[in-house]
Amino acid sequence: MNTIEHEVQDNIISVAPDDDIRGLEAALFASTEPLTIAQMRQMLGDAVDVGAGLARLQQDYAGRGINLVERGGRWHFETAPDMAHLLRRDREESRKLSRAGMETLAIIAYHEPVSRAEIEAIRGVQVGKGTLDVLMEAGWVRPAGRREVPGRPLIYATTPEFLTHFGLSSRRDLPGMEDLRAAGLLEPVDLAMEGLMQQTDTESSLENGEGDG
Amino acid sequence: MNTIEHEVQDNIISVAPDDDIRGLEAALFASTEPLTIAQMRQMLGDAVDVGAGLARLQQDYAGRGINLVERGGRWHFETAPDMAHLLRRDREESRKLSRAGMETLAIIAYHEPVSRAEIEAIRGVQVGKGTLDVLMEAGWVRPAGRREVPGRPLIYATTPEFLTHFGLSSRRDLPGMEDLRAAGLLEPVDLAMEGLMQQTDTESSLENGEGDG
Amino acid sequence: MTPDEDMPDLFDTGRSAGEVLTVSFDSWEGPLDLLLNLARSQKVDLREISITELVEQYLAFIKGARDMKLELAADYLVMAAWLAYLKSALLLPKAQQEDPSPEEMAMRLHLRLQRLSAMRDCGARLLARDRLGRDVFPRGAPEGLTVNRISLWQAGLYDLIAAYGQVKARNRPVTHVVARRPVMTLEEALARVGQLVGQRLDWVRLESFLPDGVSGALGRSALASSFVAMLELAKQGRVEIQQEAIFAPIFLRSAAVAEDALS
Repeated sequence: MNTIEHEVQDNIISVAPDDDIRGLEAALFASTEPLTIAQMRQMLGDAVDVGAGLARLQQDYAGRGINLVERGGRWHFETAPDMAHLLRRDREESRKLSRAGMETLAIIAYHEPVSRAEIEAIRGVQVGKGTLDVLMEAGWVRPAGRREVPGRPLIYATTPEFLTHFGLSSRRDLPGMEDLRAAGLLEPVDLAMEGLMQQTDTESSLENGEGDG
Repeated sequence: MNTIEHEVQDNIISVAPDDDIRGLEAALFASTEPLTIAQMRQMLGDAVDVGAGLARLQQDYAGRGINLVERGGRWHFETAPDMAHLLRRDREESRKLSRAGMETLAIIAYHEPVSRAEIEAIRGVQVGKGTLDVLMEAGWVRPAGRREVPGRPLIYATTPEFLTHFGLSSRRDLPGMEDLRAAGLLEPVDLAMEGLMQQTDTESSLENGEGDG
Repeated sequence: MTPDEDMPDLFDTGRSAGEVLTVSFDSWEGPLDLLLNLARSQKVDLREISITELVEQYLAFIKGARDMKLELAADYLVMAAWLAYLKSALLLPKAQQEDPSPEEMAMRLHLRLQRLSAMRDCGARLLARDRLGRDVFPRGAPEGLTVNRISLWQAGLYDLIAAYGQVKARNRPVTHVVARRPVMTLEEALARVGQLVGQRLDWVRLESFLPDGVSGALGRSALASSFVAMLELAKQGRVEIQQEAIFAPIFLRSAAVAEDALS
C-alpha cells in the first residue's frame, strides 16, 4: 500500500512502515496494558509476522523519546528513561510549619536527644508520626540512635541544617528559661489572653468614663 | 547539552531527533491530557522551539500507525484513523447519541454561542433538559455565560474536548462550515428574510416556493 | 449513518395507513421535523420543493392520524391550522393579500426547513467522523506527567522559642487564680440596699444605693443587681417603690419608715 519510500538515515536504508507495522504500532500504543505476542497475533491476524514487526519498531524507536520495550514476554511503549526528568518536575512550595510541628521541633531542640514518648510527656499532647516526618523531611531533625531503656525507643536530635535555618551558631544560643520568662513567653496562652482582655476593659471604661452618678 | 552530537548530525541528510525533540515527544506521549504549546514550553524551557519541534514530530509520524494531531490548540498522539478496524471497541457504539442530541450538538457547534431558545427556533421543538445534560455530561458542551438581552438567557458553546473527540483542529474544520456560511444558512431566518425581501423587491416578483442559494 | 436511517420512509414503502401510524408520532421531533421528512420524500432539492404540495401532504397526514383517533400533540394541530391558512392564502388572488404575504410566510417556512435540514446533515457528518475513543485512540496507558511538590518549610526562631514557651507554660503546675470579674452579686446588692434603705427617711433614687465611684461594667452590674435586690425587698415587704412614668427615676424607701409616717 505504501509507496516504496526510501530515505537515507544513518547510512541505513529506511523503508516507510507498511500497514502491518502500523497496525502493530497502533495496537501497542492504544493498549491499556503490555501485550503478549499471542495477543498481538490475535489482533492483527496470523498472516502478520509479529516478531519481525516488533524488531522493526524497536529499531525505529531506538533513538527517539519513546522506546518499545519488552518486559517478561509483554511489549509496550514507554518514554525514554533519559527523558524522565522532564516528566517528573519538581515544584518548590513554601509552607509554614504547623503548631504541632513547631512545638515538637522546639522540644527536640531544647531537650535533645529525646524519644517520642518524652516529647509527648513534655508537650502533654500526642505527637503524630507525620509531625516527626515533616521535621525530618525539612532536614531539621534526625534519628540519633536508641535509648538504652526497655523498648529501646528511637531518639531524635536536631541537625546542622536546623542551626543554619534558625540562624544559631549552637544550641547554647537558644534562650534559656529565664530569658523566656523575661520575654513573657512562659505565660500560658489563655492567661495571657485574659490579661489582654482586662487591660482593654479598663481602657474602655476610662474612655467612656462618665459614671452613672 | 548534546551540542557536539548535534553538529555532527547536521551533516547527515536525515537528522536523528535531538533531545529537545525527544523531550517533546516523551511529554506528549506520557501526558494523560492533550497539551497546549504553553504547557510544553513550561515543561521544556523557553530555549526550546516548541512550534518547530511539533512540526518536525508531525512529519516524523505522518506515515506511521500513530499520528500527532492538534485539536483546538492542544496537541496529542492518537492512532491513525485507518487502523480503526483493528482497535475499534464495540461497546462504544451502544452509547449512540439520540437524534435530538445530534441535532442540538450540531446547532451549538455551528452557531456557538447559542441560547436554548435559539436552538429551539431551529429545531422547531422544545429542547428537553436531558438533551443538553447528555451533551454536557459527555464533556462536549458547556454553558458559556449569558446573553445580554432581556431575560439574560444562558448560552452554550462547545468545549476543547468536543474538538478532541471529533478530530477537529478548530471550529473552522467543522464539516461544511464554509459552505453553510456562504449559503447564509448560519444566519437566523429573520435576517435571511430581510436579505431575500430586498432582493425580491428589486426583482419585483417572487415565485412561490423558490429559495435562493 | 444517514439521519433517516432509523425512520421509515413513509411514502415509498407500500404504505398502509395502519403501518404508518403505528410508528407515527414518536418518530418525529415535532411538526417541523415531520415537514422536513415529507419535503425530503418529494425527492427533489430542498430549494425546489413545492410548498403547496408539502402543505397538502402534511394536512393529509394529520387527517389520517385523526381518523385513526390518535391523540395529536397540540403543536402538530397548530402547525396544521397554520398550514391550512397558508394554503388558502396562497390560492387567493394577490390583490387581496394581507401583510405578511403568503409568499413571505412560505419563504419563511422554507428557510426554516433548510436550516433544520442543514443542521441535521451536519450532525450526521459530525458523528461520522473519526472519533476519539471509537475510531482513533489515545495512548492506552500514559505514564502521566507528575509534578513533585517539594515543601520548603518555613519557621522562624521567634516561632520556635514562642512554641517552646507555650509548651512549658501549658504544662507547668499551675495555681489557679480566678480573676475577679467586675460584678456586684445579688447577695451584695441585697445586703447593701437592705442596710442603706433603713438609714434613710425619705424617698431615695435607686442609683444612690450604688457604691461610690463605680462605673463601666461594674457600674452596670451594680445597677442591675440593686434593681433586682429592690424588687426582692419589695416582695418581702421591706421597701416601697415609686416611679412616675416609664423610664422615669425609680425611688424607694423603707417600708418601716412608711409605717411610721402613717402611725
